[in-house]
Formats: sequence, C-alpha cells, structure tokens
Amino acid sequence: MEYVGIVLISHSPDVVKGIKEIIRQVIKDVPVEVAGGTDDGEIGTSIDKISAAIDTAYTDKGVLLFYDLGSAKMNAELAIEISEKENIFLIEAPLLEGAYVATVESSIGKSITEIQKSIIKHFPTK
Amino acid sequence: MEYVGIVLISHSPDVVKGIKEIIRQVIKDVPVEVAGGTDDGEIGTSIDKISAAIDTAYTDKGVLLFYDLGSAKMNAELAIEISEKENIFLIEAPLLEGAYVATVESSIGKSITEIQKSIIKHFPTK
Amino acid sequence: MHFTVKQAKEWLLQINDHMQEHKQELTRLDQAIGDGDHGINMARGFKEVVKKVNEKEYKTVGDIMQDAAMTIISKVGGAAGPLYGTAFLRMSLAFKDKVSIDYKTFTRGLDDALQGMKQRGKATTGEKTILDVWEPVVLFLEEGESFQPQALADTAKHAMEKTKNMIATKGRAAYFKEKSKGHIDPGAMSSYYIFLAMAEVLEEV
Amino acid sequence: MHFTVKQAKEWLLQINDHMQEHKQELTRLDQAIGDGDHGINMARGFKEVVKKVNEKEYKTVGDIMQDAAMTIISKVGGAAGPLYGTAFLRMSLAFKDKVSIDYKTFTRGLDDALQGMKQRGKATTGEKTILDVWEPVVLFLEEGESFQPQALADTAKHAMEKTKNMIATKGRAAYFKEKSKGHIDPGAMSSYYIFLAMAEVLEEV
Ligand SMILES: Nc1ncnc2c1ncn2[C@@H]1O[C@H](COP(=O)(O)OP(=O)(O)O)[C@@H](O)[C@H]1O
Ligand SMILES: Nc1ncnc2c1ncn2[C@@H]1O[C@H](COP(=O)(O)OP(=O)(O)O)[C@@H](O)[C@H]1O
Ligand SMILES: [Mg+2]
Ligand SMILES: [Mg+2]
Ligand SMILES: [Mg+2]
Ligand SMILES: [Mg+2]
Repeated sequence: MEYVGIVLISHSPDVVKGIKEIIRQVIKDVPVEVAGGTDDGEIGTSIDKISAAIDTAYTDKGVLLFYDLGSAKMNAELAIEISEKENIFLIEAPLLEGAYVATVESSIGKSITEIQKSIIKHFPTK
Repeated sequence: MEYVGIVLISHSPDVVKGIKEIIRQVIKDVPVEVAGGTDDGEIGTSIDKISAAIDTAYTDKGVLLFYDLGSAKMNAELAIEISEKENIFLIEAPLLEGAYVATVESSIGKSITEIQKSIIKHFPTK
Repeated sequence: MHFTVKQAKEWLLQINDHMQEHKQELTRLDQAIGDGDHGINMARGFKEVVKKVNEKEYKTVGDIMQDAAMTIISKVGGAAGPLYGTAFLRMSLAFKDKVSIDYKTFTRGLDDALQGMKQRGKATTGEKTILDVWEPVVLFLEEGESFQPQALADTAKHAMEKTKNMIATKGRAAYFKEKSKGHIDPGAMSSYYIFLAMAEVLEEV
Repeated sequence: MHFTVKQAKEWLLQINDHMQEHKQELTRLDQAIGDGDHGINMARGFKEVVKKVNEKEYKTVGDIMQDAAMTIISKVGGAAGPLYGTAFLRMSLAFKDKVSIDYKTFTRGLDDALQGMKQRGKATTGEKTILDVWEPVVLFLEEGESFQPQALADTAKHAMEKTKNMIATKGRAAYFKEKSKGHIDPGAMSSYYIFLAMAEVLEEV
C-alpha cells in the first residue's frame, strides 16, 4: 500500500529527529523524512535538505510538508516550486502536533486531500 | 531582572533539546528548562524530570509549561499539583511555536498573565 | 471480612505478577492502537512498587497505598502513570489512618479513585479507556453488600472485553478514530488485571 | 551606459566584499531583533556565489544572474536566502539572453525582483524588512532616466536608516513587537550594501 509522505522541516536537526522517533513508535510504514538545520548541521534551514527530503518521501499519493518558524516556510515554498513533482503541499499547522496527526491519518490510508481537511479541522491556525 | 521561566515537555529528549537551541539563538536570559523522554531517555514522559525542570526554571514571576502530546499533559498537571510553588501554568499551545513566542515575550519583561493572554491570541487551540 | 495492610500488599504483589506475565500482551494491544509501551510502562512501574513496599513495614492501608501511588506516578510514565497514580492516591486518602477497611469504605475508596481518574484524564465512560473497566466495577461494588471475588473478576473481564467495539476518543488511540475499533483497549486490559488481582486476594481471605 | 556580464560579475564580487567586511555588523543587528545569523548567512552565501561565478565564463547577464540566484537559494539560508534568491532569479528572467542591459530594462528587472520578494515573503513596505530598501530604490530608478550612482546609494542609505524607527511585523523581529523599534533591520542593512555595491560598479563605468 502507498501512503501520503510526510516531510518535517525544522531549524534544528534534533527537533525533527525526535519528532520522527515519536512518530515511528506508532507508525512504521508511512514515509517520514526530515530536513533539520543548515547544511553544516547548525540551527537554520537548508533548501537542499528540504528538496532531498521531498524526493525521498515522495509517493504517488503526494507529500505534506510541516515546518517550524518563519524562514523555514519560505524555503519550503521555494523547494516546492523548484520540484518537478505534483501534489506537494506545505501545511499551516504546528510542526510536531500537526505531523503526528497527519502521519497517523496517512497510515490509515487517507488521501492527501482528506488529511489536509482533517489538519485544518484540528488546527485552524498554525 | 527576573523573567517568567519556561519548561519544555516532550516525549523525546531530542525534541526539547533542539527547541531550546532554537530559542537560545535568540534569547539568552530567560530560564528555559527541558523535560524530555523517560528517566531512561526513552520516548515517553517522566514526572520527575518535569518536577525538576519546574524547580530549576522557577522565578518569582512564575513558570509556563509547554507539552507535546496527550499523556505529557497529565504528567504536567500532576507535577503542578505536587509542586508547592505558585504561579505555574500549563499552556494549551503548540510546543515549539508556543514556547518560542512565550520566551521572546518573557525576555521583553512581560508578566505571566500577559504572556498567557498573548499565547491564547496567537494559538486559539493546541 | 476486612481489607488490611496485608491484603493491600498482596494486591500490589499480585498486580505486579500479572503485569510481568502479561507485559507482551499489553504491549501488543498498545501497538495496535497506540505507541506500544503500555506493557513496558506497567511492568516497570509495578516492579518498582513491589520493591518499594517490600522495603518497609506499614501500619495503615493509607500509608502503603500512598507509597504505591507515588511510585506509580514516578515510574509508570505515559498516560497510565498519572491515571493509576491518581487512583491509588485517592485510595490512600480514603484509607488514611485505617488499619482495616470494611466493604463500604473500600467501595467508597474505589469510587474516589474512579472520580480522580475521570478528572485527571478529562474523560468519561464509552471513550475506550481504563474508565470503562473501573466504572462497571465500582457500580458492581456499590450494588453489593459484601465482597464477591468471582463476580468482581467477571464484571471486570466483561467490561474489558466490551472496549473492543468502542471507538477511542481519548489518549493515543483517539488519533486512529474509527480504526481503533476491533481492538481491546490496553488500559482496559491492565485494569482488568488489577481487579483480577484484587479478586484473587479477596478469595484467599 | 549599459549593464553587461562584466558589470554583473563585478556587482556580485563587490557585494561579497561588503558582506565579508560587514559580517559582524549584520550579525550584531540581527542579534538585537533576530537570531543573529544574518551576517553569517550573507557572508557564507556570497562567498559561494563568487566561487561559482569565478569558475565559469558567461555569455548573458541572465546566465550569471541565474547561477547567483541558485547559489544564494542553496547557500544563504534563513529568510534572506529565499528572498534574495527570488530577487536574483527574477532578474535572471528579466535579463534572459541579454548581453547588455539598458536603463529601462535594468529598472524593470529590479522591479520584478521587488515584486518577487513581496510575493515570497507575503510582506509589504513598512514592515521593517528588505523591502523597505528595495522599494524606494526601485521608485528612484523608475523616476530617473539614466544611472546616477551616488543618488542611488544615498536613496538606499536613507531608506535603510528609516527602518530603525519601524516596528517589525514580519520575520523573526516581529516576535519582539514594539521592542523591535530602535534597531536598524539587518536585512535592510544588507540590502543597502547590495545597492552600494551596485553604485560602486556603475560609478566605474
Ligand atoms: N484521558 C484518558 N483518560 C482515561 N484513560 C486514558 C486517557 N488517555 C489514555 N488512557 C488510557 O491509557 C492507556 C494507555 O496507557 P500508556 O500506554 O501507558 O500511555 P501512553 O498512551 O501515554 O503511551 C489507554 O489504553 C487508555 O486506557
Ligand atoms: N517575510 C519577509 N519579507 C521580507 N523580508 C523578510 C521577511 N522575513 C524576514 N525578512 C528579512 O530577512 C532578514 C533576516 O534574514 P536572516 O537573518 O538571514 O533570516 P532569519 O530571520 O531566518 O534568521 C530580516 O532582517 C528582514 O529584512
Ligand atoms: Mg502507550
Ligand atoms: Mg507512551
Ligand atoms: Mg537571522
Ligand atoms: Mg536564522
């Protein structure tokens, strides 16, 4: 079975590593990729890491991106524009809480649109 | 100057370590303490870690607690009840995003009530 | 027949035996609709409870229950830690300074525990949790007039099994929504073992 | 006077010189109202831009601008990376296949860059950002008819200084609300150096 992929973007490599571990305790099958910190592993974001994570998490059901703060968002949007793939969306929801909900919903076979709707219901604002 | 202290509670030690680093890039003076994972450093929560973090982050201006998922909340509430100190509140806001806003506001001298109000305005739901 | 420090201690030892024995089973149930740590949490926590209560001599049921509560709170972790910790804390308050507890006081202590857990978890019955075993058991006790160990265990077992067809709306399982149906709730299962242990202890009296 | 590959390259080299020289200053400004990495981000990114454009021979201004844009996007990071990256990408599109650019085309390219950054950052002027330097500069260019390097630099400098009394409503500084007042915006400062570099290159022509 194919699942909607999840990409976690944070200014910190530790944050996304930890979130992925929390998720993996519950969900093993859904592709979850991380893009944390700069290319040198410092606090910041790296569009190259985001692009690579999108490519790895990608399935025919699409990919949802979750980010932490301001500039991660711009880098994520740019990465989506640069990517040649379809069905990649940036989600306006809390990084950890949103990604957790989305991964569980992906694991029960929901489509990318269903997950997006559900996230908006759970988290009306980021 | 005294600041409202911040406690970060997550199922993962890495998550709160990373969030603290993101915050520390911007804010150096506000007490920020972490309680991540179980006593053995596994994924989970530990009330003893939460209690210790509250004690260390405590100032006369009070302490705000931020948590990630479900059971962290119950452990945090119990830790607050057990603590003999006043002015400790659990916040219903996204862990990373909420704690970032709260620490910045604490750093500019806001009171615990002002920060709580501001958080509710930023994040109407967790 | 009265519930004394001796029974209280045996109850805790017996709970621990069940948790160690059924660790895998609880973990498997929690893997289906949660994060798969319930067996580990309960086995770790009650092992520590036994260690703690074996170290000391207790004069009152309240005292031994309080030590159990504090150990559960700090060692079980997860959702079960604060919930069962609250339950035992409420019982320790209900049994404070008591060396021997009659049926009515015992029943009241268990009801206090149930109410404490409802507050702690902001949940009610029908949400596929621990409460779905505790509430029927407390109702059963309230309807009776003396201990009936076998019927108590049956009530708990039946209640535990009924969680299988519920949809979870609290705790980790709630994220799975309708998909949580078809699996027994791990917390309901551990609660069943807690009452099975109680029945076993009461049987021996 | 026309803007060619030679000027474009000199512009990039000159920007890099300013970023290396003023790295500390940009970092200090970002420490006051942000996360203190703007100097590091810009110095790292433009060092890579120079390395990149020094490796190759370019036939069109569009091509060299595109390499600069892609390097900025991938190496600057933070907010400045996608923003300045978008600006240079827009210029590379406006200057596509061009070997020499006249005043009007140049001005249009800079306006495209400004609009691109507005879209990227969902911001407008008065929010204490990069845009508060770019918009006055583009307006100045649109009002003129030929390059006036000194007046261009003055316009940028004046605009940069005016960000000091603004309250940030976008980017990291926005979290500080009223407290962001009293500090020049780091992005406005780096934008000033970008236009100072431009003026210096145009001066030499
Ligand atoms: N809010 C709640 N109220 C009552 N019981 C709950 C609540 N949340 C979870 N539970 C119970 O806790 C059990 C899970 O415990 P455990 O696995 O130890 O914690 P966690 O879910 O944090 O990993 C569930 O099966 C359920 O019975
Ligand atoms: N949404 C936005 N629109 C325009 N400019 C912005 C925006 N957000 C931030 N900036 C600019 O970016 C600068 C900060 O860049 P930098 O320090 O590299 O990124 P970060 O804030 O991610 O650390 C700010 O000083 C501001 O001028
Ligand atoms: Mg569990
Ligand atoms: Mg758990
Ligand atoms: Mg910065
Ligand atoms: Mg930054």
